[in-house]
Amino acid sequence: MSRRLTRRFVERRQQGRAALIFYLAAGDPSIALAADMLHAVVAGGADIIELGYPFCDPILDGPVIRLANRRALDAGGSLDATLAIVRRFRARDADTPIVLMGYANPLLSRDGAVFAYIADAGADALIIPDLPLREAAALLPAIAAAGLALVPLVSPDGMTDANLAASPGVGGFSYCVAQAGPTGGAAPDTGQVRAAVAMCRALSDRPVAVGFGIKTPALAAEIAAVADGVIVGSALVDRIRAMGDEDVDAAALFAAIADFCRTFRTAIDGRS
Amino acid sequence: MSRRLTRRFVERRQQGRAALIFYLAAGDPSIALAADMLHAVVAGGADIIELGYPFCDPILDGPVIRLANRRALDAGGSLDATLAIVRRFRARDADTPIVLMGYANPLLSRDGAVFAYIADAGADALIIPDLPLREAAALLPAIAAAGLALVPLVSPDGMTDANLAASPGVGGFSYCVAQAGPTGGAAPDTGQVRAAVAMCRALSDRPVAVGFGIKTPALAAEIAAVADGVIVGSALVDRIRAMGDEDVDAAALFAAIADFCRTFRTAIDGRS
Amino acid sequence: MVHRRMTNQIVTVPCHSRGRFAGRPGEAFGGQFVAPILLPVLDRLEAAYREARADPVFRATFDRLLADHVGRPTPLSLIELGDAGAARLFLKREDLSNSGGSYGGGVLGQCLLAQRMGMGAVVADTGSGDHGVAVAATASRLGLAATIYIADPAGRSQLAMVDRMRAFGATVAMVPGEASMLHHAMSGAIQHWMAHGADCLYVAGAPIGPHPYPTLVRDFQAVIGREARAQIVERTGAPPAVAIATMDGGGAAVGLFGALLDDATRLILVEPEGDGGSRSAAPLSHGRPGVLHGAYTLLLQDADGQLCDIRALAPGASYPAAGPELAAWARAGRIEVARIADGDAIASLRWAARHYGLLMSLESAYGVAHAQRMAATAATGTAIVCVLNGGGTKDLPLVERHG
Amino acid sequence: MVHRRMTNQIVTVPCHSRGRFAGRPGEAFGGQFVAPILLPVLDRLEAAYREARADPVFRATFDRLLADHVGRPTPLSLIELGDAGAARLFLKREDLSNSGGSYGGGVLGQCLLAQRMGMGAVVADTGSGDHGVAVAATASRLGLAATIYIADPAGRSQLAMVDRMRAFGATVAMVPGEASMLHHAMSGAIQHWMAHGADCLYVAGAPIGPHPYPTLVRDFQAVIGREARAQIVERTGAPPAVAIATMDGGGAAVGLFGALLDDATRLILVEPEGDGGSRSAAPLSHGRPGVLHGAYTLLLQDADGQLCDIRALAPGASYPAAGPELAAWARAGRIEVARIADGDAIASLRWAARHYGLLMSLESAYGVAHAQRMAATAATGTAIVCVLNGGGTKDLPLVERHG
Ligand SMILES: Cc1ncc(COP(=O)(O)O)c(C=O)c1O
Ligand SMILES: Cc1ncc(COP(=O)(O)O)c(C=O)c1O
Repeated sequence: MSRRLTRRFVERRQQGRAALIFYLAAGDPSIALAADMLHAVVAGGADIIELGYPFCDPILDGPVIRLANRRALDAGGSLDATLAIVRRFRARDADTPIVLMGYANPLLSRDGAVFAYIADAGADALIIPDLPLREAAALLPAIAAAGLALVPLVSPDGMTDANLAASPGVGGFSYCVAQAGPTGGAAPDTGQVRAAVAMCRALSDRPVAVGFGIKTPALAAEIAAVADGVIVGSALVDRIRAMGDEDVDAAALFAAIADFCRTFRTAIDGRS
Repeated sequence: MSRRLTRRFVERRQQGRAALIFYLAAGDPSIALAADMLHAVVAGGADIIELGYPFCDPILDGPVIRLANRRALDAGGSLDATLAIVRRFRARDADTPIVLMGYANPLLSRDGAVFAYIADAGADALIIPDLPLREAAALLPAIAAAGLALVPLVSPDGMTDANLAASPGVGGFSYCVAQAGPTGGAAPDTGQVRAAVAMCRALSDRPVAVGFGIKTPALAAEIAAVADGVIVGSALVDRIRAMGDEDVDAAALFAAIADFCRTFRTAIDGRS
Repeated sequence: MVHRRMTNQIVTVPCHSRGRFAGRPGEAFGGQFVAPILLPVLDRLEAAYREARADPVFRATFDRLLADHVGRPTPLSLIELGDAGAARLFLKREDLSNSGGSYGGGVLGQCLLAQRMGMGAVVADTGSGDHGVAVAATASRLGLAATIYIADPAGRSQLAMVDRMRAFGATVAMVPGEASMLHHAMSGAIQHWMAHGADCLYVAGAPIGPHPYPTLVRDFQAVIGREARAQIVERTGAPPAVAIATMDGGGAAVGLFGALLDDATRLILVEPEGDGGSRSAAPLSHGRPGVLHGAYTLLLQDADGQLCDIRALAPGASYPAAGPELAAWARAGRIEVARIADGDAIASLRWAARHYGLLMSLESAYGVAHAQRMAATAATGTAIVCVLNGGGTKDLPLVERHG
Repeated sequence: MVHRRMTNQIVTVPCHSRGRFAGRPGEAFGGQFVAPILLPVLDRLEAAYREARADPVFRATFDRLLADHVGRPTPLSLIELGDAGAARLFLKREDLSNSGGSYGGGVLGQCLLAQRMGMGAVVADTGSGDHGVAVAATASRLGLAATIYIADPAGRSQLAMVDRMRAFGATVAMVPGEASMLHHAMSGAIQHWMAHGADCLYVAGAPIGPHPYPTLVRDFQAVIGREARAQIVERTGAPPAVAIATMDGGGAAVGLFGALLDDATRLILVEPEGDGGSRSAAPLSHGRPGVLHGAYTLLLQDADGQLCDIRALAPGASYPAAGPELAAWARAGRIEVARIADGDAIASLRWAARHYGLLMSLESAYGVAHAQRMAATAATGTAIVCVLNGGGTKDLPLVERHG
């Protein structure tokens, strides 16, 4: 339900805090641990979770997230498995919005009930980087009918298909992509981010969250000062991968992940 | 002087013996030992010596004689060096005919006096496998004038340019090539050799010597029964090469070579 | 709620006006399923192409360089099939072009567009190496920088292809550790392009990718079919009865078929059936609709929408999708689809080498194997044309290994 | 009595009526300096050629297979030299023929003669591999067995050539241990031929060897010059002002020049000067008359008549002799002879790859380097044609090593 997502941004804005959003791949490193991993991220201060359903060819992603997709697939990940994780998470957390992120093909190779199925599992919105609005147009009614929202991506040099951005089914927030390359790249320039956020605000009234290349608490704090939300992907994914190399039990893993997320929360709250 | 060669065949015919002819490369393995090597071959029973002036691309020769040419060149061999060896040999042997064997280019790249120069050194005739009679025609007057003879080669399947075979400057003997491939090949079939010799006799009254592939005393004896001369090349050359691998003094070398030649002499005289 | 059905795609197939190719009723392949950052680039490209097509100078330059750079026209070789009652098999010799493959026209057209758009660079992916060599050669001729993505090459033949690209001044980027899978090289190239879209054009080697690529490639490659048609009309008095191409991406196929759509010619696209297992590279035969690299088309995929891990024997045929227009033609029944197993293709490659002194690429051999099969039963004199996508020197180690 | 003079050959040059080419007054190159066993074979070959030339069926078969096997006509590529006041440089693209070299016509003609003479086999030697591949391919097409002699190949590129010959069904005989020296491979092939003359024809890759080979090769290769002349007349309205070929045996040179002898075209044969030392492969510039492989011609030899040990950088240019007819043309002043150093040829190869996307063989690059030089000073628009003997993939490792 996209309303849960909208409500969360409103709450945070009222608190004067930026929303903290973490990306992770569903099933990395294990399907069994996945729901608890999400709880750990929330425990660490996440306001919103961007949950990736894995794809074999994640063309917008850099090496860190490419490999996480591979690990998730090897662990048995899929769109179905991802939605099962969401269901398990919802059993204990009815508040934290989940934005499903992934590539078009696993959705478009399903039948027309797929959006209802996703909403039914408890997800709130969709980020599909290879489904631009001009191609999504025909699907937006079904997305809207399911109570979901397709989050529009806004590139650094502007928005194409801006005419479609106000269509029903488009919403949640504006995803301000901080740089042109794939995810996990170099840190974006804060000045450029500021300009990009301003552009997003000019285009619509939706909250603006910034992602791509935000790998440290300090940078997250800088961005949080100008945006409504900050999205951290590769940094968390890389931390999850690194924990996999250590021989720790599940409890220690979740604690470490929560601690990691908390460094971002603390930094952001100190500034925003 | 080709008369020395003719005389030798006449003598042997009168004795009822076939002429024994050995080929070796001038300067293999050393220029300094070369004249004495020839004397050793004569001491072993050679009636005629076929002395090869070396060439870098002896196209009618198999691997054994190719390598001997290479060794002779590496030792400083050349047409000039070969003729110097002939001069030294002649100082102690005025009777044994020497047939110079080699390829056309070292001769044809000299000036017109080359044949007189060869005769003057004491050689008697020439075998030039890549100078067929049709090409030799223009040179025959100079060859004849120098007192030399160009020995005609007769292939297993007949003689081309037979019309030129009676020209002045062609003579010495008929070289009956026992098989089509390069020198040093498999033993020729005696029946075929018999037919080839008969053909040579039908073509001219010259003595007929048979070469190519005669590697054992037994085979030499069989051929000697039907021809006027037997030519042995690769077998002697290979023996010279083998001696080079042993650490013997010059006297022992010459003795061994003479012994080797004598096995052929003995076999032939036993039969012919 | 089980979502494992293989049929019944989302009924309202995404559909906007541009770059759509109609398949079965209600089916529209193609589109622009790309990251938003590429949309302005694609829109610029489309506009540039529309302008260029109307510009006689562009067309003259294209034609001149088809001759002076690509070395066109390529020859048409008649293969005598021995038997007097046999069909006549003509091979369109794309192997005898400047870069030795069937990519010349498409690459030249796209590079000229890059130049026209004021770009200084191009990027491409390559499976067999042929497309990479064509892009490197053409970029060199036009003064563009080229970057070529290739799966980390194993054999000496592929290294020779890399040597050639480098000789032309191209930068070669090896995509590590993923066997010979073309689509990984393609993903690498597209990522490069996304990061450099302002000055760098992606050059497609097949009529795949987002609109306008399938249209560009079809139009620029059509010279193959125009030449072949004219050559066969000259030699036999009529267009061919049958035209055959291998589905190795489809650049040669779309070029050959495009010029024959209005004739009564049977158009047959031959897919590598492989050994029946993971080697099958037959998206038209075994695929179902989905999105890959920007196009909605027929894909080899599992029930979850993951792409099948194709390990086709022919490195140029390991792409798990069909070009959207080819998919449309196949679904609409305008072209026939056939399949040939690896063993039959190799036998055909050897047959042509042994009996005709003609060494074709393994990719081509699937088409030729099918042509042989048809020729055996066709009526006397039936004219069959088959396009040879490239030469086979690069494939000899593969063929050897196959035993 | 010292016999070391380099001039003053035997004045009465051996001379019979057939296969002689007049050089300076009194000089006649060519002939049949072979073991007597080969004379009947050569006489049969000459007679067969005389008959074949008069036979319209033979001519039609030759023409048909030039198209359907060799892939002729080959294209003519104009290279824009940038500068508006520049000459026009046309390249005759022999690299874009079926076997990728300039040997197609000569090999086809000789193999057809072998077939006509009822022979079942052919034998040939190869330096760069191009001629061996052409013979193997053509023998395959005509159903002849082929044996190819090659110096034991070192690099991976030459191994690829061997792979190709074997794919065509040829037997490849490696001549051991003698570097890349073409003339050793040739000696091997001639020995093979001597042993099998009744059923096996030697196929010359250059207008060298005993009569009638130089004439056969010239006549069958003339298609190169006829095509080039017609293509240039079509594009410029006149025959070329200058025609250039590299002296790598001379098969392409004799083919190009043969069709231009009656024009006012300057004919320039470019010899590899090497690094000035043992690499010089310039028999026309530095040779004196002598006999090699059956022909009286210009040879690189020492005072004793031993052949110089040529280690030319280009494997196809390591033959120490000129074809007798080329020697005659040069001595008679009908063709000019130029020399290019290895470094300049490599620079030219790189220049063409980097700026024109054109990868030519190292052999060809000597000619192109000279053409570049002439183009720089020629009058505006001067049409220069240069023949490209083959593609350069095989040479990239060599070029790399040269640094
Ligand atoms: C597809 C995708 N990958 C990755 C990220 C995160 O970017 P980064 O990995 O640069 O932090 C996001 C952010 O949501 C995303 O949408
Ligand atoms: C040129 C040449 N080589 C070699 C030989 C001897 O033949 P083989 O080596 O087979 O004994 C002869 C005989 O004279 C010869 O003329």
